[in-house]
Amino acid sequence: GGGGEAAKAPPPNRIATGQAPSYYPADYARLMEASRKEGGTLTIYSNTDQENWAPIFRDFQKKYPWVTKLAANNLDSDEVFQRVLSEQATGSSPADLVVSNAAQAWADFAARPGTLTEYASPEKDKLPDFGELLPHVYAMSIDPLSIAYNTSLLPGKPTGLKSLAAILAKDPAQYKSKITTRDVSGAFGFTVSHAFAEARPESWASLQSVLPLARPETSSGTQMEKIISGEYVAGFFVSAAPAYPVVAKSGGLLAISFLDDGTVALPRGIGIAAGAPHPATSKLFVDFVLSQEGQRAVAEGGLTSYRDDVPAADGLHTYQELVKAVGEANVIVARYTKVPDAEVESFTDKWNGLLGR
Amino acid sequence: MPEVKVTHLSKQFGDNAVLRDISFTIADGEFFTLLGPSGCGKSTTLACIAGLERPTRGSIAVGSSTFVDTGTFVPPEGRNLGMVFQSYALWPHMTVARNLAMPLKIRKVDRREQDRLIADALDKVGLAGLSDRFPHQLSGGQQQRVALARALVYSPSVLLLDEPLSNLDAKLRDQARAWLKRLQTELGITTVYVTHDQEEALALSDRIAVMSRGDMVQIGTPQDIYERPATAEVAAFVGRCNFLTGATTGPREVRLDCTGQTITVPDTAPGGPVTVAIRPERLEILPPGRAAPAGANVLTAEVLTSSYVGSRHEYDLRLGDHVIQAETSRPGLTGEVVLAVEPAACLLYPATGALPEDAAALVTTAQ
Amino acid sequence: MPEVKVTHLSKQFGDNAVLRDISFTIADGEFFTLLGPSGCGKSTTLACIAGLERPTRGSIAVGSSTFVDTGTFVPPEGRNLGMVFQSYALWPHMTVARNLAMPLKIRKVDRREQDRLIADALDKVGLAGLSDRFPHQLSGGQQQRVALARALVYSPSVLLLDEPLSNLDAKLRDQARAWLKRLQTELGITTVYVTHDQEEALALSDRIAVMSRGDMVQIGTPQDIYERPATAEVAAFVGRCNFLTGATTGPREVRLDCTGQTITVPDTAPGGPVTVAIRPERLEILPPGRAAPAGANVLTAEVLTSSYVGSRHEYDLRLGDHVIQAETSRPGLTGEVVLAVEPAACLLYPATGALPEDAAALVTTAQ
Amino acid sequence: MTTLSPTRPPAHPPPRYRRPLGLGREGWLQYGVLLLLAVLVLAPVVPTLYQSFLDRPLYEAGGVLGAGNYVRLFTEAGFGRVVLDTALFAGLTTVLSLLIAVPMAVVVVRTKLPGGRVFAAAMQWPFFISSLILGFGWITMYGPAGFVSVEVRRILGFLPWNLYSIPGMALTEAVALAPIVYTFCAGALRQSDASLEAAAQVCGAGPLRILRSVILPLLRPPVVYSSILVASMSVETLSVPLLFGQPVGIDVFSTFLYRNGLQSINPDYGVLGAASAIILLVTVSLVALQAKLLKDAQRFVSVRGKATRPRPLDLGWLKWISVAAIAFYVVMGALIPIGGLVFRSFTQVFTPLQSPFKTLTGDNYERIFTYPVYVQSIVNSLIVAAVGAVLVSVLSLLAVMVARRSTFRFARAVENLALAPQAMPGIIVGIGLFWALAFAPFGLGSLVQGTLWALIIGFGLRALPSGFGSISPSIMQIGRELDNAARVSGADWVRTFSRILASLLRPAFAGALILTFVTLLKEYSPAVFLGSADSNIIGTTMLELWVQGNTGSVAALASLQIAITATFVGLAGLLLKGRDKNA
Ligand SMILES: Nc1ncnc2c1ncn2[C@@H]1O[C@H](COP(=O)(O)OP(=O)(O)OP(=O)(O)O)[C@@H](O)[C@H]1O
Ligand SMILES: Nc1ncnc2c1ncn2[C@@H]1O[C@H](COP(=O)(O)OP(=O)(O)OP(=O)(O)O)[C@@H](O)[C@H]1O
Ligand SMILES: [Fe+3]
Ligand SMILES: [Mg+2]
Ligand SMILES: [Mg+2]
Repeated sequence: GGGGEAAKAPPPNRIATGQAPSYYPADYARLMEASRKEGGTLTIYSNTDQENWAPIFRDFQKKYPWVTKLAANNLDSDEVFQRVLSEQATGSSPADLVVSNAAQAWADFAARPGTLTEYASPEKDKLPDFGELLPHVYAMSIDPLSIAYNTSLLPGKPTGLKSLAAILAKDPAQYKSKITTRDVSGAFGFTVSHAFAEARPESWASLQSVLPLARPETSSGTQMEKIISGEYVAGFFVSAAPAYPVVAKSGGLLAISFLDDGTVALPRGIGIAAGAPHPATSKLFVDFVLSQEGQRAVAEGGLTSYRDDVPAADGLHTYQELVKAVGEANVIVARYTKVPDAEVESFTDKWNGLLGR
Repeated sequence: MPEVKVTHLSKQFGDNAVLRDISFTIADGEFFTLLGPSGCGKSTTLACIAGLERPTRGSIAVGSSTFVDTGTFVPPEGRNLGMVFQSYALWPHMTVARNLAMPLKIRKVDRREQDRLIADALDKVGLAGLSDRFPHQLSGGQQQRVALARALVYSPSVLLLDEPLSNLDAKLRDQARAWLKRLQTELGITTVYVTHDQEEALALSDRIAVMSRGDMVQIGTPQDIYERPATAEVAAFVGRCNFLTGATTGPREVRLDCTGQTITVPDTAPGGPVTVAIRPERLEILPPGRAAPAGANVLTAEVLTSSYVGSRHEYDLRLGDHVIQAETSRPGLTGEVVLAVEPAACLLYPATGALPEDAAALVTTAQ
Repeated sequence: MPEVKVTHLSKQFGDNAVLRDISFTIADGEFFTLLGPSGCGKSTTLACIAGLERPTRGSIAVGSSTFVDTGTFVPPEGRNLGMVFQSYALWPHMTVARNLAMPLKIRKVDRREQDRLIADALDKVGLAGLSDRFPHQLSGGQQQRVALARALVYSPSVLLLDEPLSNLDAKLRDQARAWLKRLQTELGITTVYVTHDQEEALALSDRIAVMSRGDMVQIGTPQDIYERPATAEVAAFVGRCNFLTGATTGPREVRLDCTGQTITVPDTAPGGPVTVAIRPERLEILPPGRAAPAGANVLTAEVLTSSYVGSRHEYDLRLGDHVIQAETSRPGLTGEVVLAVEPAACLLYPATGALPEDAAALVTTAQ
Repeated sequence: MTTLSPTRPPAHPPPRYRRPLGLGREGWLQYGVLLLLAVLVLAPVVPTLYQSFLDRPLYEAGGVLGAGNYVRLFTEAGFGRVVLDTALFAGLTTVLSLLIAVPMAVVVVRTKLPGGRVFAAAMQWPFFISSLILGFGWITMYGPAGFVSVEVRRILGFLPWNLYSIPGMALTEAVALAPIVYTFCAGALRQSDASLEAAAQVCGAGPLRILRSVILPLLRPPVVYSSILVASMSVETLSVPLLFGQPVGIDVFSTFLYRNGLQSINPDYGVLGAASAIILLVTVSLVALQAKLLKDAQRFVSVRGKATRPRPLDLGWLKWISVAAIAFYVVMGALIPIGGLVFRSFTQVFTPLQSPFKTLTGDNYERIFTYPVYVQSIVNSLIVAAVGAVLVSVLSLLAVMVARRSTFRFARAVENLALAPQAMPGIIVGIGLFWALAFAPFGLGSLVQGTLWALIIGFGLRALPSGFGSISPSIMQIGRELDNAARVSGADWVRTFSRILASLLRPAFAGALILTFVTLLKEYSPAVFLGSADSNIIGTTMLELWVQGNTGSVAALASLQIAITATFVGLAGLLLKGRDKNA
C-alpha cells in the first residue's frame, strides 16, 4: 500500500546532457541535429496534469537544452483525439505528440489511417511487453487504481473489493450513498471497470453488494475531496497517482490500498501525430520518456514508472511496488482494444443498474 | 368643511432650509393658492399638509384635528385628504373605475355604495362613460379629470392640487381652469392649489400666497397681489411689469436713470436709488395730438417692434436705454410715441436686484 | 436670403400618414410659423426641411438649391440651415464657445475668423461674457440664447425654430418672445417657427400656417387667422372662442339651440345646423340700464364664476344650457347680465364636430 | 456684425463629404458593423446546425444530410428525463430568483431601510462571482458533508435539506442569478413615478397595501424580462448541474451535452449537434417570447411628467424583518460560501472531521505560483478579459449607435444580432466556433485556433449582449436632438458620433468596460472547447485542478479571481466617481 508516507523529496535525477544511451543507433546524432533545426518547440495534446509533466519537461530540457518551449495541455481524455482528428481533417494540426490514457479512444484513433507517425523507438527492446500498447503507441506510465477511504469513518482497512464489501455488509443502511466509484459513462470509468470485471468475473458478487451503496463521480479529485470531507467513507477505482500527495497531506485522514483481488493498472499511451510540425524533437521525446532517465522523471512527477531499472523510493512510485503489494497475478493491465458498442452498452447498463440509475 | 391652519412651519433637507417659518390659515371652502417660481417650496408645503413630508418644526391642523405638532405626526393615510398630482399619478394597471374604487375599498365602503360613489364622482367630472378604460387609453385632459374624481370620491376634508393643469396643452389648460373653478365653487371644498403660473393663480384663487425661496412674501386676494404687490419681486412675478430705476429727488418725485426725466410718484419715496414699476396696460399710448390727462406723467419713447395677440397689440418701446412694453388696441404704430401714466400706477420699491438675471438681460438688450 | 418652397410634401410613418400633401412658400426674410395642436405634424414638417426626416413624397427647395425631390435627397449636413430645438440641444460636454465653434470647425473656418464669429454671435444674443461656461452653468433663458447663437454663427440661409421658448417659464417666455422678434427683424433672416402656443404665433409671425392632423387648414397673416378663421377648428385653436350651435332660420338669421333665441349673423348661413363662434372680448357686458347699440344681438346670461387675470376680469356665464365666456374690465358682476354682440363678430361655420372631445366636455358641463 | 446679404452665397458653406462607391462614410461603417456581427454570430450557429443534420462528425468526409440525429436524440433512453429535469431546474431557478430578488428590490429601493445603500451594493456581489466558484463554496458549506450541514445535523439529528437535488441546484443557481433580477427591478423602481405611491398614501393606503396594489403590479415588465433571461441562463449553465447533479444522476441539457461531447466513451457528434440545436431553439424562443411580452408590457410603463422625488415608504417593524432577510441572503448565500472558499485556500485539508486550523498552509497558493502554466492561466484570463472588454465594448458601442441612432436600413438586424448570443449557450459557442475556425477560409482558423484570440472571440461573443445592454439605455437618455443639432450644423453621421456622442457616452462606455471585464473574467464554458495548452484560463485551470483533486488550489484560484474582480470593480468605481466630480 502507498498510504501514509511522508512527502520527502526524492534525490535529484541525474541526466546525461546531450548523450544518447549506448544502445541507440549510430545515426541518433543526426536525429538530434534535425531536432536542433526544428527550433526547440514541442506541443503535446494530453490529458495529463501539469504537475505530472513538470519533472519530465525539466529533465528533457536538461538533456536537450535547445528545447526551450514545451507545452502540454490537459484536455479530457477523448477530446485529445477529437481535437487532433478535427485539425488533421481541416489541414494542419499543431500537435506533435498525443498522450492519453483513454484506451478505447486510442484504439479507435490508431486504427484510422494516417493519424500516427510510424516510429520504432530504440528503447522498445528494453521495455516489458506491454511497453508498446499498439503499433507506434508506447506506454509512458502504468497507473494503478486503488481503494481510498476515510480512516476516521470506515471501521477497518479494506484490502480489496471483497474486503470492502465485507466491511460494508455490517451496516449497509449506514453506508447508503457513502461509497463512490467512477462513472462508467465516461471513458476512464468504463475502461477500468470493464477491465476489472472482465478479468475477475467472480467479483460481480462483491459489486452486487457494494454498487447499490455507491454514487459515481467523474474524477479522482472529486472522489478524494468528498472522502476527506466525510461525504463518502470510501471509494474504489480511485487513481493512485493523484491520491499519493493527498494522502500525504491529509494527516492520516485519507488512506489508500491496492486491491488484493485485482488491481487495474491503466497504461498511458504516447504517440507521434501524423504531420507533427516537429517530428525529430517528438521522437527524441518519446525515446526520452521511455528511457531510464525519463521513467525516473515520470515517477517523480507522480505517475507510476514501469522500467525495472527505476527503483522505488520516497515519493517515487513504480509498477514493481504494485507487483510487490498484490502479486503479479493480481495486477490487471488494461488493454488498448476497442470494445464493441453492444458490449459497452450491456456493460454500462448492468453497472448503472446496480447503481440504481 | 374645516379650516386649515399652518403655523410656524419649517422644513429642512439636510442643511438646506426649504421652508422657513411659514404660517397661514385657510378659511372653510376657500380656494387658496401657493404661487411662486420653481423650487421655492410650494410642493414641499403641500406635501407637509398631506403628510408626505414630515416638517422640521411647526404645526398643521385641519378643523379640530391636529396633524402635526411637537410629538404628533399623523401619517398621510390617516388624514383623509384628497390630492391631485402634476403627473396625475393614475395607477396605470387599473381601470378608471378601479382607480376610483381603491380609496373606497381601503375605507371598507360596501360594494353597492362604492359603485354609486364612483358613478357620482365620474359624473361630476363629466366622464360617466369611461369607467372601464385604462389610463393610457385616455387623453391628458381626461386623465386629469379622473385624477380629480379619484381625489374627490371619498369626500375628503380638504383638496390638495399640485400643478394639476401644467401637463395639459395651452388651449385645454384655459378651459380646464374655468371648469375646475366652477367645480370647486359648486362643491365648496377647501382647496389648496399649487402653481407657478400667475395667470392661473389670479384667475382661480380666493386668496394667493406668493412664495419665494421658502418664505411667504405676500398673502392676499388676487387684486391685492396684482395691484399692490408687496415687493418688486412680486410685481415682477405676477403679471408683466416694466421696471425703471431712478433716484428720489424730492417728495413724490423720482428722476429716471434711463432718460433723466423726473416723474411724479404716489408716495414719498425713501431716499436713494429706487425702482419704479409700471404695468404695461397702465402705460397709455396717446394718439397723436391728444394731450395727456392732467397730473399724468408723460414719457416719450420709440417703437421697436409690435406684436398682435389677437385681442390687443403689444409694443416694445425704447425709453432711453431701456426697453419697455405697453399695450393698446391700436395697430401699426411706428416711430416716436407719447406715453401717459398716472402717478397712482407707478409702484415704488427700494432699488434691489429684484429682477432675475435672465429677465434683466432681455430687457436691456436694446441695440 | 432665399425663399423656401415646399411642394406636395407627404410623410408616412408606416401606415400613419403624418403629413398629407402640404405646399407652401416662405418669402425671403419672412417669419413663418407652423401652428397647431400637439401631434399635428409641425415638427415633422420642420424635420423634413432640415433633412432630419426623409419625406415620402414632395419636394423642398431653398433658393436655387433643391433639397428634396424624386431621386434627390441632400442630407442635413449639406443644407446649411440653422436650427434651434425645444430642449436647446446644447452639447453638454462643451463650453459655450466650443459649442459655437463646432459648426465652424466642420466648415474649416480658420482660427482667427472663428473667434471673431463666435464673439459676434454671442454679442448678438447678449451673452458676450459667458463663452467659457458650460451649458449646465447657464439658466434656461441663457441656454436658449446660446442655442440661437449656435444656429446663427455660421450664417445659415434659413433659421428653423422648434418650440424654442416652450421650456422657459411663463414669465421669461413673454420677455424672450419680444427679444426674439427684435433679433429676427434686425437680422432679416428667413425663419420657420414651430409652436403650439397661439399667443406666441400671433405675436411673432409675419404669416402663420395652422396645421391639423397633417393638413394645412389655413395660411395667413395673424389678423387673418384671428379675425377670419377658416374653420371652427381654427377659431377654437387660435384665441378663446365661444361656440353656440344653432339652425339657419332665414337669410342672415340663426336660431340658437341653447336659448331658442334668434340672432343676426353677417352672412347668409348654409341651411341646416350651424355653429356660431364668438370671441369672448367681442361679447360686451352691458352696464345695467344701458341699451345695446343698434343692430347688435342681445343675449341674457347668468354669471357662474368670475376670474381676475390682473389686467381684466373674465366671466363664465350660463347661456341656456351652455357655458360661455366674456371679458370686461368691470369687477364683481353677479346674477343676470345682458350681453351685446355685433353681427360682424359672429363667425359662422357648418356644424361639425369641430371641438376636440376634451374641450367640448368642459364647455357643456354646466349643471 | 456679419452681414447677411441676400445675393451672396453662404459665407461658410457646409463641408462636402466623400462618398466612395456612392456610399457615405456612415454607410461603410454601418455595413461593416452588420457584417462583423453577422459573421460572429453565425460562425458558431451554422456549423452546429449543419452538424445536427449530418450523419457523422464534421471532420469526416462523406457525410450525408438527414434528420437521423434528431430521431436518435428523441428516442435515446433518458432524454425525456433530461428535458423534464431541465425544465424543472430552469423553472425552479427562475421562481426562486424572483422570490429572492423582487422583494429585496422593493425593500431596498422603495422603503426606508437602515443601511439601504450597503444592501443595494451587497445584492450585486454574487453577480461578480462565477457560479462555478459559488457552487464550490456551497458544496463546502451545505453539501452532505459541508461545515454547516454537519453542524445542523449535529443539532437536529438530521439534515433538513439535500443540496444534490434539483431544488438544491436551483437554489444555488438562483442565488447566483438573483442579482440580475434585482438589477432590472431596482432600475424600474427607481425610474417609476413616485407620485403613484404618494397618491395611494394620500388615498389612505398603508405601506403593505401600496406594495401589493401599486408597486408589485407595476413591476411586471422587469419581472418578465429578467425571468426569461434567468430561465435561458439556467438552461445553459454548466457548473452547478455538473457539480451537484452528476453524482446523483441528475442530467440537464448542459451536462448532457458536456458528457456526450467531452466525456463519453464514443461521442456522437450528430446527437450532440441535434441537442445543441434544440437548446438554441429553446433559448431563442424564450428570448423571442420576452421581446413579445415586453412589447405588450409597454403600456405598464408610466414614466411621465416632471420627475417626482421618490419618498421612501416606512415599513415600521417590517423593515427589521426585511433587513434580516437580506442579510440572511447575502451572508448565507454568498459571504459564508465564499468565506469558506477563501479559508479553504489556506488549509491542507478542509473537513468537518478535523480542525482546519491544524493544517493551515500557503501551499495552495505556492502550487499555483510555482507552475508557470497556472500563472499563465491567470495572466491569460486577465489578457482575455482586458482585451475582450475593450473590443466588446467598442463593438457594442458601434452596434448601439447603428441600431439606435441611425437610419440604417438593417438597424434592427444589427440589434437582433448583437443580442442573439444571449440565447447561445457557452458550450455551443465553444463547439460551434471550434468547428467554424476549423473550416475558416484562407487558413484563418489555424491562425486563431487554440490561441487566446479564439477565447477572446468566443467569450467576447457571449459578453456582447451585456455590453450592448449596458450602453443602449444610456443612449436612449441622450436626446436625439443633440445629434440632430450636430447634423444640421454640418456634421455627418460619423462626425456626429465622434465629436458629440462618443464623449457623452464615455461613462456608459466605462460601465460597459467594467461589466464586460467581469463577465469575461468569470466566463469559462466556451474555453472547454476553445482552449489549448497555451490558452488556459482561470476557469479551465480550476476545473483541471478540481479533477486532479487539488481542491485547495481550486479554492486559491477562486479566491484570486474574486480578489482580482473586487480590486478591479473597486478601482473602476473610484476612478469613475473621481471623474464625475471633475466633470
Ligand atoms: N427630498 C429632498 N431632498 C433635498 N432637497 C429637496 C427635497 N425635496 C425638495 N427639495 C428642495 O427643496 C426646494 C423646494 O422644492 P419644491 O419641490 O417644494 O419646489 P416647488 O416650489 O414645488 O417647485 P416646482 O415648481 O419646480 O415644483 C427645492 O430647492 C428642492 O431642490
Ligand atoms: N418616428 C416616428 N414614427 C412613427 N410616428 C411618428 C414618428 N415621429 C412622429 N410620429 C407621429 O407623427 C405625428 C406628428 O408628430 P410631430 O412630432 O410632427 O408632431 P408635432 O406637431 O411636432 O407635435 P408637438 O407639438 O407635440 O411637438 C404624431 O402623431 C407622432 O406620433
Ligand atoms: Fe399663457
Ligand atoms: Mg412642485
Ligand atoms: Mg414637435
